[in-house]
Amino acid sequence: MIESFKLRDVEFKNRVLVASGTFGYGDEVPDLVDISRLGGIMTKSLSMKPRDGNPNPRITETSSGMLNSIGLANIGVHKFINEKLPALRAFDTRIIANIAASSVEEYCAVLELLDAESGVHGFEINVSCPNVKEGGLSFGTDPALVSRITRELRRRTAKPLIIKLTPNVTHISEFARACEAEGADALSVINTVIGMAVNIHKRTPKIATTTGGLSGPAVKPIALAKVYETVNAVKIPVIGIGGIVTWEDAAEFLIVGASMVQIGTANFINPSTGVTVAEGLKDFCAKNGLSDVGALVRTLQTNKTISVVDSWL
Amino acid sequence: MIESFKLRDVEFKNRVLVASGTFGYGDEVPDLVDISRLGGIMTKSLSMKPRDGNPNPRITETSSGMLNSIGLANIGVHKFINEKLPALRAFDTRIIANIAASSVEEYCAVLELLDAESGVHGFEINVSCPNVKEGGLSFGTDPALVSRITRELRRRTAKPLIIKLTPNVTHISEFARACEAEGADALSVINTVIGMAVNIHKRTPKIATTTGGLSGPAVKPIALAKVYETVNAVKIPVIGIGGIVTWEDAAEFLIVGASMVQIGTANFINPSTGVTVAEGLKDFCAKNGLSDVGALVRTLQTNKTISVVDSWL
Amino acid sequence: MKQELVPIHSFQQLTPEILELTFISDHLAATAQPGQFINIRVDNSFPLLRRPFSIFNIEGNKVSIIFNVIGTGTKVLARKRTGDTIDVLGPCGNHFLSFVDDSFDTALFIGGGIGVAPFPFLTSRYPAGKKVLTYVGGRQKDLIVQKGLRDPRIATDDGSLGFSGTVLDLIKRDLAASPVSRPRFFVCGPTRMMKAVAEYAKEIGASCYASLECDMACGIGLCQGCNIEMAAGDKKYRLVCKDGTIFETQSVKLP
Amino acid sequence: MKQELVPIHSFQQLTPEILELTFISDHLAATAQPGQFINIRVDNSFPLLRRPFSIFNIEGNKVSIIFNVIGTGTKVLARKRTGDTIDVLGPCGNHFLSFVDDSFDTALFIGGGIGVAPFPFLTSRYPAGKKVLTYVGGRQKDLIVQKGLRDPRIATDDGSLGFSGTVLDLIKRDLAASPVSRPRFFVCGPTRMMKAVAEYAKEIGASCYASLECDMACGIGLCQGCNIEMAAGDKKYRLVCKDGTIFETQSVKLP
Ligand SMILES: Cc1cc2nc3c(=O)[nH]c(=O)nc-3n(C[C@H](O)[C@H](O)[C@H](O)COP(=O)(O)OP(=O)(O)OC[C@H]3O[C@@H](n4cnc5c(N)ncnc54)[C@H](O)[C@@H]3O)c2cc1C
Ligand SMILES: Cc1cc2nc3c(=O)[nH]c(=O)nc-3n(C[C@H](O)[C@H](O)[C@H](O)COP(=O)(O)OP(=O)(O)OC[C@H]3O[C@@H](n4cnc5c(N)ncnc54)[C@H](O)[C@@H]3O)c2cc1C
Ligand SMILES: Cc1cc2nc3c(=O)[nH]c(=O)nc-3n(C[C@H](O)[C@H](O)[C@H](O)COP(=O)(O)O)c2cc1C
Ligand SMILES: Cc1cc2nc3c(=O)[nH]c(=O)nc-3n(C[C@H](O)[C@H](O)[C@H](O)COP(=O)(O)O)c2cc1C
Ligand code: FES
Ligand code: FES
Repeated sequence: MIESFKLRDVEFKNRVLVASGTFGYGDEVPDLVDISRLGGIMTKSLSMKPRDGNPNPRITETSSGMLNSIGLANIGVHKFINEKLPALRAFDTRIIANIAASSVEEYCAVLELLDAESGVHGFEINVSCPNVKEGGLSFGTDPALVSRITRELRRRTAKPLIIKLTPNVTHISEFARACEAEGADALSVINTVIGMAVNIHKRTPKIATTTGGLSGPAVKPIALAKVYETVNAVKIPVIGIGGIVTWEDAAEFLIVGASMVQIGTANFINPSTGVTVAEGLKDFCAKNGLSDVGALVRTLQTNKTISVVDSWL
Repeated sequence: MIESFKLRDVEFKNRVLVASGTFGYGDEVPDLVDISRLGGIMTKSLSMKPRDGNPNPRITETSSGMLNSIGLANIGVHKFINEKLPALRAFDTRIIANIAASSVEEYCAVLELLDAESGVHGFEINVSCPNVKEGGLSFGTDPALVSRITRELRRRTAKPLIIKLTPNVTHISEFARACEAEGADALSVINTVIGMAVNIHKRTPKIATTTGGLSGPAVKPIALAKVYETVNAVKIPVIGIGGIVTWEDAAEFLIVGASMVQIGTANFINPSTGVTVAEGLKDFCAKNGLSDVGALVRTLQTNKTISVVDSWL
Repeated sequence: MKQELVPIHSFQQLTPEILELTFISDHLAATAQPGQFINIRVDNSFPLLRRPFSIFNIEGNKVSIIFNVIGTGTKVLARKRTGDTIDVLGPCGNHFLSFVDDSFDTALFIGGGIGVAPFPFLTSRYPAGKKVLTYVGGRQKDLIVQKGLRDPRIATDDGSLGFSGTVLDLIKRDLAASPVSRPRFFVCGPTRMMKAVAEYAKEIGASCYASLECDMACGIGLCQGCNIEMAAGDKKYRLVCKDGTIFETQSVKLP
Repeated sequence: MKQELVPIHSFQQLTPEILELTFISDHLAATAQPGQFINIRVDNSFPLLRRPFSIFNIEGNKVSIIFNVIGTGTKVLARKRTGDTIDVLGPCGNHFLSFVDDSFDTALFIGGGIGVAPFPFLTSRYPAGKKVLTYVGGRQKDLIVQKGLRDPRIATDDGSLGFSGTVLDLIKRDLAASPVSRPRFFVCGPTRMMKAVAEYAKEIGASCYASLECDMACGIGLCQGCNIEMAAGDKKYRLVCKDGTIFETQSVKLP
């Protein structure tokens, strides 16, 4: 059974990765998870300087989901390189550094520092960050900025460059095409969906920042629709993320057209979800006479006789 | 206890309505629900001609939600006026006609027909419909079109005109402002969120139209965030919709700033949800020493010390 | 139609796979007809939607359904205990007796797997004078329910009980051996089986009524989610939950 | 730390409000320390996140927790049966014994309501030589658990059991009547109560360690969701699940 997938010259041993911000830097859970059975680890988003993150409360549970506003708390790229990377190099999996920043320059500077390091196999760029120079609006909702970030980063690395798109836009395909045009190697779809919850007794938001990011099974249908829109817009591989808990969930994403998947929130429930999802996909393919998990990718059969105009919701 | 709310000169006896497409034309459930205890009924979306709707399967359950692509199946405005409205006139509640159309002209024509009828107390305009002249893209994702629809309809009616916004846009506030500027009396927030689900054994979408509209508790956090964005952008009342099952859910929307709420998917589970939610809100206010349910509206206390820039997700 | 919280009276394991759940409802006992279904909220918050179940039988004010545990809803249901209450909405849908008239002589009740569910209740209410042949098919014997049926003839795919083969093969064999006069087929089961039976009925010039299944959000005509395409007529679609679940098979396009 | 499916051994109703659930785990029996918690997935799909529970006691390989039914998770848990398995991850967090040293003489164990949970286990493992006073407070007597505690002194807000008033009022009275030498407070309960105890400890120059509670998504340091603000030092926040749950109360800003 072939499970692997290649981006540029980097081979992932299987198509199941763990999502940024849901697995620490990869060094928190070794005794609970056999990391060598994961396709790869997307690190917690790294910024140039350490970030304390947002005040508490930072998380709250919702129906089949959770809201978070961690505020990209992280130790900063220097400490990551010095204190975390040496241990990560020993892991038999791919380490993709996820980068968050508040200016295009910061994205570039963080990437340059990491690009020089062995053991960093590629980059995932979190564009769902406030653009400090422009009053805090998210980079990820402006196609021109996402274009520019991709262009600048592409010039600076020959390693796989993955742009992680936000679902909080009207047409994600527009952003996907912009990234493809500027040389991105792949797209991660989706980051969290903006959401909110209220404590009616205190009449306060349930998380300190009022709104936060919704993740978990509740968003899986949204994520699948965004992946579907994206794979129909670009030729570069798409990494599906959003609400994956079981291998069946992952199979949905592959069938829709994702080349790989990431496990986020489910790691909080079962840190070894990635391993069981990879196993499940392998078994499913074996049972269906497929010799490569990749044979599932983009095998969705849609009803071509239903036109857009007919398909009013 | 004051429960009522007024839009123009139309008084709703309480702040809990039932959402379009989830309560038929209002005449399906009288023996299960005491309709006189509802603030109002938003009818199934009406178009000029009858619509068969989409092929089956039209619905599927998801984690704490459901996807639908009914295709706005409806009997058409003429049959509604002739066959449904006479019975509805006898109901002791407000009937708001929800209108869907595939051109600005159709919106206007349907509204004109209904505006002449007694027993139609106001309009809710479903702009999440494909614009047939423009290749099927949704009206609701183009601010200029939403503006134009509002302007044209406003000229044609003195009854309450409510525009129902889609959440599938980057900045719902932009649409809210456009509607307010053109004289809309209120905004309904939200319609369903685009989503998708896959049958991995057949490798087909679980609903015939591939993508559909996600509703139910899964979308409540998204709806609350959209209502929050909207109430901070306009002065006209906002009607909160999305995932309301209990009175506590409804209270969240009021506290965030919605003036009324609508019950959608929950009607499928308990057709009398609207009645129990209205009762629950009343009791909650009584217990909290409030003499008007409206005293809950927009009482959210947010942490002003957290700026947008700090609140990175 | 009513929504009520009803107390569970008992559970009975009918086969290693299939459970009968009995609860108390005066309302259903007084109003329900064979072939109708009830819509159960198995739990307060999860899963979200109600689950429809055929009425298996009614004795006094004891109403029962049968099910096998196949997913989230039936799993929760199987974990209930005697004395717990469940939230039941019903009776829903049309019923078999409205299709029982003088235009036929012999009824064939044909149940496939869990699709046997409506037939015990139908058996108990069926006009005494009219002739009935009852057939039950299933993949294997653990999926065959006989309770409440009159002299059921059984077919299993693997031959573990009764005739070895499909229930339609068995019917064909029986009807070839001893033809019946003016038959009408009443069938409930997997779509493939219902389609095959419907085709055979058409071949031999018999009428056939099938109780259809599909995903339902409301079960009472509110959501328009349960449409079935009509074979002809002015209406393109009808609702399985309200216009059905029982349809004359030539009137619809079976999916 | 391990994730395991463990069989439920028994349920015991400790008060009309509070249930003790005992399960079998060799792993926890061998590794857990007083004050640590376990994170339970109460069911396969609903609610989504695990629920943290203090280890109430360990005897042999029998591990127990106590809880009252307040929401979705505890409701599901209360419906489990002996023999069912539950998915347990643990032990998590730091523990009380790491704060037991020569710098104090008398420990005051102070539990508020269900916050009494860690103290029986702590009682059973506490160094034999050291003096302990145990206090339990609650709104009313149905919320007072005494099992596994040594001579607990009890306060209820409504006076339905023991002293009438808050547990802190009782402590103040007792300490005024018979002062103890070099006390250290170990407290677990509602935030308001812990804050009051911490303030009092500060007043009388005693040290105070509180086991904090907050919403947790993972319980093992992965999500960064359970931050608590530090009163001073280079780190603005620490994680309740990993750096705690037990903190010296002057080191943190209690919420
Ligand atoms: C009118 C009507 C009457 C019904 N009567 C009965 C009855 O008497 N007894 C009974 O057991 N069931 C009956 N059903 C089906 C029942 O309502 C449930 O859909 C079914 O038991 C599954 O519910 P669940 O929540 O356990 O499974 P889900 O969690 O909803 O589904 C789990 C998996 O099972 C599969 N599945 C779901 N529903 C079906 C189905 N109907 N057939 C085959 N596979 C399915 C799906 O592929 C899904 O992946 C009836 C359905 C209808 C519409
Ligand atoms: C480290 C740690 C140890 C814990 N130990 C125990 C223990 O030993 N025994 C025990 O019973 N609980 C303990 N808890 C709390 C427990 O984990 C659950 O959060 C709590 O029982 C509610 O779960 P639920 O799903 O039933 O309620 P939910 O459905 O999550 O909540 C229902 C409602 O209850 C309220 N609520 C939720 N959690 C709390 C809370 N912690 N305090 C007060 N109100 C709340 C909320 O307002 C919510 O609206 C501990 C928590 C932590 C963090
Ligand atoms: C607590 C939490 C923290 C997260 N932190 C980050 C982050 O630092 N960088 C990032 O790109 N995405 C972050 N994400 C988003 C996830 O990587 C993922 O895109 C999202 O949660 C959807 O997947 P899921 O539904 O499987 O969780 C975070 C998500 C959660 C729940
Ligand atoms: C089955 C179904 C049909 C719907 N039909 C319509 C419709 O015809 N017109 C409309 O404006 N909204 C329609 N909606 C959207 C609802 O009115 C509501 O905005 C949405 O479902 C979110 O609310 P909820 O989560 O409470 O269901 C429909 C929703 C569902 C689930
Ligand atoms: S299931 Fe809702 S209309 Fe039939
Ligand atoms: S609960 Fe996840 S880090 Fe503490």
